[in-house]
Amino acid sequence: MARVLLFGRLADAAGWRERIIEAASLSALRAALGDLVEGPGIQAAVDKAIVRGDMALTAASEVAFLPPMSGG
Amino acid sequence: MARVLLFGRLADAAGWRERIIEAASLSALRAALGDLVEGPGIQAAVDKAIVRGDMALTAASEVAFLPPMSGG
Amino acid sequence: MSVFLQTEPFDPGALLTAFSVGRSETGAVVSFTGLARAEAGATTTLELDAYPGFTDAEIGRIAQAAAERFGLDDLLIVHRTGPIAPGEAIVFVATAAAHRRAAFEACDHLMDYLKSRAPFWKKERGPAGERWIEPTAADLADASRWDTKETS
Amino acid sequence: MSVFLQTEPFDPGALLTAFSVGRSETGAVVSFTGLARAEAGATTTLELDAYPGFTDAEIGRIAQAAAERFGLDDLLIVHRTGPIAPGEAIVFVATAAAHRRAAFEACDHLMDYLKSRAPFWKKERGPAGERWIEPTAADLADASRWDTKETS
Repeated sequence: MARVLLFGRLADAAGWRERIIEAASLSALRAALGDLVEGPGIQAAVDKAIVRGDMALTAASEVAFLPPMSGG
Repeated sequence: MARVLLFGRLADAAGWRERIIEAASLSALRAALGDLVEGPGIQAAVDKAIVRGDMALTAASEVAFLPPMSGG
Repeated sequence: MSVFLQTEPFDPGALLTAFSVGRSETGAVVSFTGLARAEAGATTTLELDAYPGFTDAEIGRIAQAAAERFGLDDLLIVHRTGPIAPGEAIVFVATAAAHRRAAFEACDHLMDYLKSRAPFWKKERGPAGERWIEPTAADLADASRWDTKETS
Repeated sequence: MSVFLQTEPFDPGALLTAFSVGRSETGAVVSFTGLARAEAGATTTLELDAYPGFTDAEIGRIAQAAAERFGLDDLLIVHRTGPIAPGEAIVFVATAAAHRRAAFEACDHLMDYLKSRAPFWKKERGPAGERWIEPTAADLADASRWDTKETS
């Protein structure tokens, strides 16, 4: 289980910005979210650190999906 | 004859900034001023335009001797 | 060294004045101000999304690295989030160094980073609807200029 | 496009505010502020000599060429002459362009020009006496970076 945050166009595509989702790992969470969080340049951050592989999640985990960034 | 202006270290070296000097040409004026206006990077401007060769001067001419420039 | 994210508009000149005063050994202050463009009426609002606690930490990390790499006396980054009207400032970066080359390069580098790699998401709203802006090929190429130098 | 020579001190931030307001198509404003350094007490005053009517015309000519070369929306150059105390601004250059690369390059280029080729003569006064400053080898090399590009 994890608190899931979406940013930028991902939040628009999903229709939500924040939601609690049941998932024991980052890969399970990705599978649950499907196409929404797939695509070039989309990164995941767990507890505010970018994670490239898989990782176990707890109820306290905060998972953010970040589309390609564009500041300034 | 010309109105002669000195800038930067040239004015300090001469002890004056502006003087009327009798000279029919830029080369004659250079000869009259001697070492003061010789040296690497010293340029002459006649009527506010840089002159590299020789040039006739009139009573209305303004001749400036410019040591190497250093703005900003 | 300071990094601020804020939703309120700011005056770049007031920031530059505060940043420049009382420096007796800084020879060079470079500032960059990014303004929202109207795009001849095509854009009526820009909206910047950020991830609080992540975005500011990432920018702080890059700012610290830039301060060391370029030997800066000081730097300031102020970045708007939320809705921004055309003509308003989006980002302000100021760098202070003994000499101008370091101040210019650090400011240029920080802007390249902020434009393409900082955790912001930018949406343009206009009469034709809204669209998310992603870094251009030029932005990515600009940012990558600094990568090869990082090991030298 | 404006070029000012003045003996009075100025506030770089006030200049930046005035330069930045009311721009709806300018995406990028870069400013450079050159401050007089105290050099740990070695310098108490800087004195800048200029040739009125020549110095301003030369700077104006270079500014016009830079505006065209870099496709600027606008630029401003303010340069002090006469005595300048440590911590005071000597020169302020601001450039405005649609995109940041042009604004950065134009500002950098103008400063390289002003540091090594503009008709100013600079004297440092301190406890050890006074000396005229001439461009360093680094200043001359910086300025020459732009020469080869001028024909491209």
